[in-house]
Amino acid sequence: MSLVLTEEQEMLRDAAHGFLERNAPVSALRKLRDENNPDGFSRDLWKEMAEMGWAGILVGETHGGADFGFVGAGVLAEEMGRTLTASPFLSTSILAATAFNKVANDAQKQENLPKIAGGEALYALAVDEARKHGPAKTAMQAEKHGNGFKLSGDKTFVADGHVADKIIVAARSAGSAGEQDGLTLFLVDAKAKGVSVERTQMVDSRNAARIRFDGVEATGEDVIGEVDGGYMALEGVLNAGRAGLSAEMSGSAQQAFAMTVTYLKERKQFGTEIGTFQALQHRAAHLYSEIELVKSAVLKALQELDANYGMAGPICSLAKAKAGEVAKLASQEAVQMHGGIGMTDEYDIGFFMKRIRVAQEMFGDGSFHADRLAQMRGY
Amino acid sequence: MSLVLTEEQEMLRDAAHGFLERNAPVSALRKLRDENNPDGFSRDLWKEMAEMGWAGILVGETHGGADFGFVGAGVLAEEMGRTLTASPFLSTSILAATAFNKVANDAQKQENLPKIAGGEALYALAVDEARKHGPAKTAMQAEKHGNGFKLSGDKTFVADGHVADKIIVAARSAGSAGEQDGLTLFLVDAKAKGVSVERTQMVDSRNAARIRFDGVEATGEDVIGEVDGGYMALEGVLNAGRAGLSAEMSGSAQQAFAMTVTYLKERKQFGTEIGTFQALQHRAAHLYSEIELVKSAVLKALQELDANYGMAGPICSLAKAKAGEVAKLASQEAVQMHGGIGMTDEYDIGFFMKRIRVAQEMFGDGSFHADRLAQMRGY
Amino acid sequence: MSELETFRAEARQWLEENCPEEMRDGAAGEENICWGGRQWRFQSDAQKVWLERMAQKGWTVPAWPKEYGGGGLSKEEVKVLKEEMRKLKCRSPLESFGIWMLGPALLKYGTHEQKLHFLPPIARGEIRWCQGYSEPNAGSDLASLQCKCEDKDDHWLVNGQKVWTSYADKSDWIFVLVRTDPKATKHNGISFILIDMDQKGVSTKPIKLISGNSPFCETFFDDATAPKEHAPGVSAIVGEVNRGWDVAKYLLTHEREMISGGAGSVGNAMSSRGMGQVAADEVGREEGGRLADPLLRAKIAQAEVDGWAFLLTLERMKDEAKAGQGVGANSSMLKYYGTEYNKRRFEILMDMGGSEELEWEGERTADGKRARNWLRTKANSIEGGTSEVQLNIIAKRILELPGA
Amino acid sequence: MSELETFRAEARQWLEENCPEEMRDGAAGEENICWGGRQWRFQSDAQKVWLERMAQKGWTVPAWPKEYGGGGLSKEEVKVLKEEMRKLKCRSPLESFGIWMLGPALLKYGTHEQKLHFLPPIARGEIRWCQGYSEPNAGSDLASLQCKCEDKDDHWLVNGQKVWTSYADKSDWIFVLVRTDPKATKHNGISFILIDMDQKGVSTKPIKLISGNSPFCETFFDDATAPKEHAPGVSAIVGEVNRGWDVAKYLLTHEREMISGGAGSVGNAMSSRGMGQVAADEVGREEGGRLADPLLRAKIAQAEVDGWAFLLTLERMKDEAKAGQGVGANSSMLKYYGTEYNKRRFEILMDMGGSEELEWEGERTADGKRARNWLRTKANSIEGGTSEVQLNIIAKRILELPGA
Repeated sequence: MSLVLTEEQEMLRDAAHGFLERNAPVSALRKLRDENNPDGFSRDLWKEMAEMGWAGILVGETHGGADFGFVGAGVLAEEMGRTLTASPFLSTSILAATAFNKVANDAQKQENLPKIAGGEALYALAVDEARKHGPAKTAMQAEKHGNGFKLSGDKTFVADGHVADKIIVAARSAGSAGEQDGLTLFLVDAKAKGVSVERTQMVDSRNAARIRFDGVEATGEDVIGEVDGGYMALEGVLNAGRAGLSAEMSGSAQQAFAMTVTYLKERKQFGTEIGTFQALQHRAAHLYSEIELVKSAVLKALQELDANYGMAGPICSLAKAKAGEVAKLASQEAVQMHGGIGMTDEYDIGFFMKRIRVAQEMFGDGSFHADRLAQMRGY
Repeated sequence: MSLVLTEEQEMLRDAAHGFLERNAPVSALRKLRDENNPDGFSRDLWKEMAEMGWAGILVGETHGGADFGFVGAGVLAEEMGRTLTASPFLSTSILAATAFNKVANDAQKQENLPKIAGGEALYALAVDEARKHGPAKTAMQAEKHGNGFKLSGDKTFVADGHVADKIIVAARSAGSAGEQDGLTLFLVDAKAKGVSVERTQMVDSRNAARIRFDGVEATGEDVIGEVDGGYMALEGVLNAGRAGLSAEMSGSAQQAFAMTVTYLKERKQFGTEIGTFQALQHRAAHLYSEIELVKSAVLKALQELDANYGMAGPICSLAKAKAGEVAKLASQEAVQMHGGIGMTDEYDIGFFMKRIRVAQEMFGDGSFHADRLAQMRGY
Repeated sequence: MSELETFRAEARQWLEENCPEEMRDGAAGEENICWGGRQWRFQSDAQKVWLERMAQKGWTVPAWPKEYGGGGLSKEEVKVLKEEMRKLKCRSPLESFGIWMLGPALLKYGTHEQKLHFLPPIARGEIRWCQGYSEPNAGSDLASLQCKCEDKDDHWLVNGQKVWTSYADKSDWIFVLVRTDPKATKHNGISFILIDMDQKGVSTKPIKLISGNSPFCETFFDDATAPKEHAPGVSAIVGEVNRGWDVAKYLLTHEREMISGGAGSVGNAMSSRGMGQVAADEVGREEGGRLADPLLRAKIAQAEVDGWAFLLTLERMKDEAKAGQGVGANSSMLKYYGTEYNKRRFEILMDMGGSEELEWEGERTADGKRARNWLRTKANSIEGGTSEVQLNIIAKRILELPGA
Repeated sequence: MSELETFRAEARQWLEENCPEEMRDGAAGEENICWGGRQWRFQSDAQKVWLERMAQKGWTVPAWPKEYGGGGLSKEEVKVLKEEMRKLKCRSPLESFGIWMLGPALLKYGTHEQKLHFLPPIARGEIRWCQGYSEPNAGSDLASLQCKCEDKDDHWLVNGQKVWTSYADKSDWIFVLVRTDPKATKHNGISFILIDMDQKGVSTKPIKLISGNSPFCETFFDDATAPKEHAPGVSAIVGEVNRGWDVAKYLLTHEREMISGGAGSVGNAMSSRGMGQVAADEVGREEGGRLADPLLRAKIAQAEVDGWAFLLTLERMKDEAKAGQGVGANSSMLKYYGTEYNKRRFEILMDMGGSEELEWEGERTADGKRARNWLRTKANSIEGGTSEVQLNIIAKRILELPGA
């Protein structure tokens, strides 16, 4: 497949670009933060996104979605990365949609996919239990209980967990922490008895949650996919999330870099634009090159998810590792090259540094994914 | 102890500097290479060095040495690093002298130290058996045989092994490869039955050897230190060698850098000295900083060997790791900043790149020593 | 030496007798500093008593001459005093920009009258000073500053803006770099002037950083004035008019040395419990004891090599200075390397902290303490001269590269 | 498509019938290349036959027009021909700087007479060309070249020196950048001239590199001459006199694209057996299968991330070019990143090789093959425009930074 966007995908990108610049620029995130908005995003905006087909970007047409595939979802994520738009897009439209598309049974699809496409329900994926990502480390118990299960354990870093109507949660129905076998995915109502949700306000002014499951009851119908065999299913969903986050970081890195290049052309010191200083030029040119590499890896990962979903693990790891490291570099260079003003809250560049830090941590940082690649490649 | 040279040490440095520039500049190494000198160094020069007290720099006065300690030895090594002087200094005057000083019994001291100081005999240390350093990996057998031992196995990367009169060799008298316990150090005559030496000409135009021991007989009197308990003794000797190599690399890095800075001031392109280009200025300034760090680490390691010989492991690893990485950077930047001319054999800079590559590999490269530090620091 | 040992014994006895118990907890956090000044509210009676007693003794500024409120101690005596204070865990009685910056500037460039007038109130913690250097359009290129200062016969009239004035909102007086000759070349029309902030023409506004609230302010001069003489014979200008750049340069070097010489944060990194052990606590270990995250482990090991070597370099350069060796401009190298290293260290601390340290509010992380510190380190390589400026200085002064 | 498929079938049949068995081993090493020229000695009859047959068909330069000795094939047909040759493992019949560099230059800037005169002997492998660009004092700043070329009415008189002239000692003719107007501004006094090396005034001397012998030479012009016309109507100058810089720039971009587009070495790095597996073979594994050297493993993993992403970028940029998108100056980015990456890759290969790959002579290492390759990579970021020049180009042409 050619590593360029199709005409359709380009149109989607251009439309998203214009819409987000008008309706969800960085100042919108700043406003949500400053007013301490309890949702952390604008529900009105989300409705508009749903109307434009974004909420259901991965949902098939039979379920009311736009069916644009992962490349389409990535195009949107990248544009949201440019404007640091806060929305439940990652958790609901990428993670949950992928889980239902790829793992769920027909009844679950029928029930949930239209709600996603319509922007009617919000979802969250609860995986991590410790500070560093690692699905196999899952310890949360899914104890057999009659025909069903009782779920007990604590989840952390659940993106949009504080607003989710339903939570897809990975729990251990067999085996012990550290093993891949024995995981099962459940769909749990956020209002179910025994579920307690604590909103955590993150560095990037986005929100996540710590969620406690205290003997929450689940039936067989709440299981997504196979009992005990959820690891690979979960990995697939996570790969989609990793590619989505990579696309978002690519957008954020590009935007932070563009702001920096503009600043280099405008800011004068020692009687000349600082962009004339060769040391800064070379650093900018190097960063440009790195960002080009990110764009390639991200596009390939998204295409691979569309074309060979089950085989996309390595390339998604590649994209996540590369995008995370380069986006960090882009935000660091941005602050340094802006000098003092880049350190002020009043200026936007800090928001990029913060969001990139969180996004690169979510679902595995650069070290995690480079290590994973090394394992996959047998060394 | 103050991290500066004493007046005595400074005088030694200045004297060595002048002597080596006159008598053993890089052109001398080039000549040895071009005439394919069978020794790979000048025996006349070595005699002169011995007369000046350099061969016995670590040997006590009672055995006819100069007794300048490790800082003094490092000062000489650093100066030899500047001029890339080929000599048996590392193998005989640092490694063997340290082994006899710190590990040997009185009879062995009496026998060997005066020969070292007088430049009358050459020694080599044979440790590694595989491409990467690792004393505990020693597999060479020292089989008990009557009252003595029979030594069998292959050693590689034995610096100056092709000219050594005697070889200090680490062999396994107990345990198995990978274990620290069970090593014993032997002093073997290079002409002993069963010893075969193959000269290996290295990248840096210096020499080493592969040595095969085929049932070589050794008596209890040939054992240096304790039977089966040679690991820590060996580590001490290696630490001295590591510090010496670090000092040498520090000198090489400083010289390569000095040549580069001179070139930056002279070479004109685009109508101006290339040293006016800020990108090169910043890279040079960064490299300057790194080299300053190397100098500190190296001096501290040498001082620590003098003051707390048994505790010097971590700081010697630090010095070796830092000096190796920075010296590599210095040689790389030197070639790149010299451009085409730096790639020619006619110009000297390539000799620095080659010697640094070999020196940083010997007795553990940057990865080996950083990993070792991490282990020592408990993570 | 015996004289010094006598001093040590006396100092120790005096400290034991005079330092209140509450001031002997060794607390050195930002929140425990006594800054003094007109707006100052003492945390406790003990803090007040401790300041008064030390000021009386001249030991808030032990190295300053006695006539200016100091202790008149020699370098060695100051060192001994500091050692004894450390042993008893005495808090510092007073810190301020007056002590760190203005004092040294006045001692070097001020007249006797200026010293007599300004130094004692600093030593007693009565007047708190802040520094007015940077401007929105004069950052790394400080000498391009535009804050206007006009000669109005009996007074100076000041108009303009300063940024990054630390604690300006809590200070009484400000020392400011102003342009007194707009026609002179860049470096030759600048003066160093002392201004009372208690006037209508001076206002301040705190700056919020990406890490949160900060001591930094913007300071606005809107027809602010300073009399030609603050008291008879006490000029408002330090040094000569239009020669303020000399004073500024002196203080910039002084500041760089303070920053590079302190480097406490690097020291902490390499203390007995290093990053690796902290990481092992936070991230866990593999069987065999290695850190559970192999690539993070590699990063830490490489950083520790550099951090240790840097610490040794601080030590070596101190020793060289003592031995009368070394290069002055090396303070630029230390500033550059130390701040860049500190940024790298905090990137690693954030890596090992993972999602736990990404929470911005709430008790669990003490409102995102590590994250805020991480973000704050990003300013290290900007404030006090950017890394780029330090590299320029190394290229020019040490390597003597052309056109640098 | 059907027409193209017909061509494919015909080409395949022709190749099967005409390519000698010995030329079907896919050998592509330096030592198997057929360079042609007056001094050329064919390795075998098969090599000679294969060149003659392909030249006859115009397929040594399949894209060139038939009247100039080419095959007159379309882009698509050339691609098909290459594919079929690859399938049959046919060796390339002929390589040369005439094909790579002078041909494209003449096709773009030459007159019909020049093309008719010079191109067919290149296509037939009769004349071997080399390139005279760099001079000792004109490296990155190529346009500052000084090789003097004077107008002597019926001929040109050339004096000066060139360096890095690959295979000059084995070539028959040389295309040279010379200064025809010393008074004009730097870029405006340069001409692109064709010189027969078979004369007293031209001599060559091979350059030994840090990696050992090399194809590079120094080439000296000592009252060398070229007639105004090599044959009636065939000017010795390509393009206009004093406008040679246009030709040079065109060829430099062409060269950069060849270097960045090829990047075969990066491709090898990311092939199925990557650095990690090679390292595991050489260094060994821990229990559990991980590489026995944890910090080396981290280095490799990080490099593989970059290497893979770079490969994908090569792919993307090719696809963008096909789609009519993309930025021309990106060839500078690819040249910069690819050569820097290749250097890094060889540093790692040397790391994993350890002492075994540090032997310079002897059979064991094939005379230090890996070490020599490692040293040779250091030139990658110098030849064809240094990394610094590529970064300048990115800053100027893509980022449009001022004064770049």
